[in-house]
Amino acid sequence: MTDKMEKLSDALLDLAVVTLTFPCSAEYVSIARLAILGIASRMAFSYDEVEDIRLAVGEACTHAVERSVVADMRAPTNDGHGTITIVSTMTINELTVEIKDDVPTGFPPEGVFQDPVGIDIDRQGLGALLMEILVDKVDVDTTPNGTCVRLVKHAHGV
Amino acid sequence: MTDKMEKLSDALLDLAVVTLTFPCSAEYVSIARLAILGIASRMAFSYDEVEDIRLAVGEACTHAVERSVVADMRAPTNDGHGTITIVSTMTINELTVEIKDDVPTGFPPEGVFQDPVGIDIDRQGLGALLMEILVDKVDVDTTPNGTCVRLVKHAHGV
Amino acid sequence: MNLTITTTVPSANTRLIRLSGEIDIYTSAQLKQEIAKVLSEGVRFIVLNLSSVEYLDSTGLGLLIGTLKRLREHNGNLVIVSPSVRIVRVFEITGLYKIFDICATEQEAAEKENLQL
Amino acid sequence: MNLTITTTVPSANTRLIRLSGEIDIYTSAQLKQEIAKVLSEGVRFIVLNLSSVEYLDSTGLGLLIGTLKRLREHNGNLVIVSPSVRIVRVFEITGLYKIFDICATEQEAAEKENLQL
Ligand SMILES: Nc1ncnc2c1ncn2[C@@H]1O[C@H](COP(=O)(O)OP(=O)(O)O)[C@@H](O)[C@H]1O
Ligand SMILES: Nc1ncnc2c1ncn2[C@@H]1O[C@H](COP(=O)(O)OP(=O)(O)O)[C@@H](O)[C@H]1O
Repeated sequence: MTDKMEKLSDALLDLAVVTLTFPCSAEYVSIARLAILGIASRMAFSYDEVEDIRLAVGEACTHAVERSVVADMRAPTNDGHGTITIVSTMTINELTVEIKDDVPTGFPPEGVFQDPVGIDIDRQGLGALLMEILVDKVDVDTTPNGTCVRLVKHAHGV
Repeated sequence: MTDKMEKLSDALLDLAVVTLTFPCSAEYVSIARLAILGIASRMAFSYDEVEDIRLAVGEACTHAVERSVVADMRAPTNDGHGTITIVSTMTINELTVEIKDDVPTGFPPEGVFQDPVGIDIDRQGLGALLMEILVDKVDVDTTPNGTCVRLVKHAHGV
Repeated sequence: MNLTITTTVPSANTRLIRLSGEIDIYTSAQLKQEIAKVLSEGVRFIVLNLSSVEYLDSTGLGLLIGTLKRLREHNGNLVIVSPSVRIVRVFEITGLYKIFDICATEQEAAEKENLQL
Repeated sequence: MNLTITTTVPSANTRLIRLSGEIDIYTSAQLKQEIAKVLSEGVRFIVLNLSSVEYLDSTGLGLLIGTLKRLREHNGNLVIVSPSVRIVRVFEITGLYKIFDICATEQEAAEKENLQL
């Protein structure tokens, strides 16, 4: 969908859109979680569903931050000032959350998180698993300049 | 400051900027409060200071929503789809929060909130008073196309 | 976070209203409606328990001030019960603690105004 | 919301670690450091009290799984104590409740592993 069409359909359907932009860095992920908690709380989700959405969005942000760390290590010319943009679109019975980053792709994480103490395991697999379980639909769109994770959760009423 | 200069100085000072955009409507103000809670919690503010910032930002948003209601009543051609954008800039010892709306100005609220039961008082005065007390600096910048309230709070460490 | 309002009727001219949640521009519409209903029933005393209220902004304060005025005009009163430390701070910094009667418990409010709760 | 870590030393091979707050990508660095320190001291049993932990994500789970593996390799164990309903849900939906020992109280964990806490 083009930007223009998107704007048009927003106006027609009276979609509520909330956008949050913050640095792609570990200390800001909690801000995103609080904002998404506020958004999901405004919809017909149960307490458990709200917490599921919070965790799923947290995982998507965490994934972006980890990829950013890897990209910075592999390509030190990268300025390390990436941002994450979260676009939440609310309808009466559905929440769509897009977590977009500008982390250059193509830097596999292998080896970067190697831990001399041996207490690090494959977190990215766990995070992806959690997202799949926690929301109804997960789409990942990768371009050379960044990744967009789209999470969809249906509200069945509380 | 031009946009270009702003970007430059951000990069130089390594400012952390968090931006939140949402519909200028009463039901979204709580989302903004949660996000700002997350932002202020990441800084060297005491519990009371964090709550002060939350209330001050809430008041600024409330003011924007009330002006939007007035503008819609006075100028029904107004499409009623305004947005509020909150830009939070964190430095090591200062939080600046700009609450910008696109509500057309020049519609005084007199009369609109007249209440047959007589239990409504001058809330806007109270809200402005609260902001003045709660943060260190309040600037209000009014243009025909909207208002920007800038709140500054110094962090003295916790 | 929403606002839950529980009103009990201890006597014809008294209402005990217990609030829980956040009082802001969104939820205060609901509270205003409830207070308007109570006032229309000729009530003179409202005991307002704020112990479970976590957030109170100028829309909520405005409503409380207006209600207090209306009740005092009829020789009644609005008594605030058990606000959290945070809400007490809001009453203090605005100077509004001087115009409101604030009690620690519903019992204390009842004794103060000579009410049966 | 941060993470507070309180470690006590009931015996040479045992640590009781009480956590409070959120375990996420930001705070888990701190937890990882503490666990690495404890492991380097030759500890075989860790009792991890999660009763005041409100949030646990994949970085936290990854850390717990890795710690469990390390301890079991040395015939030790990591016992989770008193997770909230929400955290229990995270262990359940990931299937991880099958590999962790989860106890309701520190007392129960002590009895299970025959430890002095
Ligand atoms: N989502 C999961 N559900 C259940 N068990 C898991 C999950 N993720 C990891 N584990 C378990 O945790 C252990 C450690 O994970 P990992 O380090 O990825 O395994 P490995 O050492 O085989 O590479 C694995 O043996 C696996 O059984
Ligand atoms: N910020 C404040 N601090 C103390 N008292 C206030 C404040 N705002 C309003 N009041 C009190 O509440 C009452 C009702 O306010 P308002 O409706 O604005 O007054 P009026 O009826 O005189 O227009 C006023 O009499 C005033 O004393």
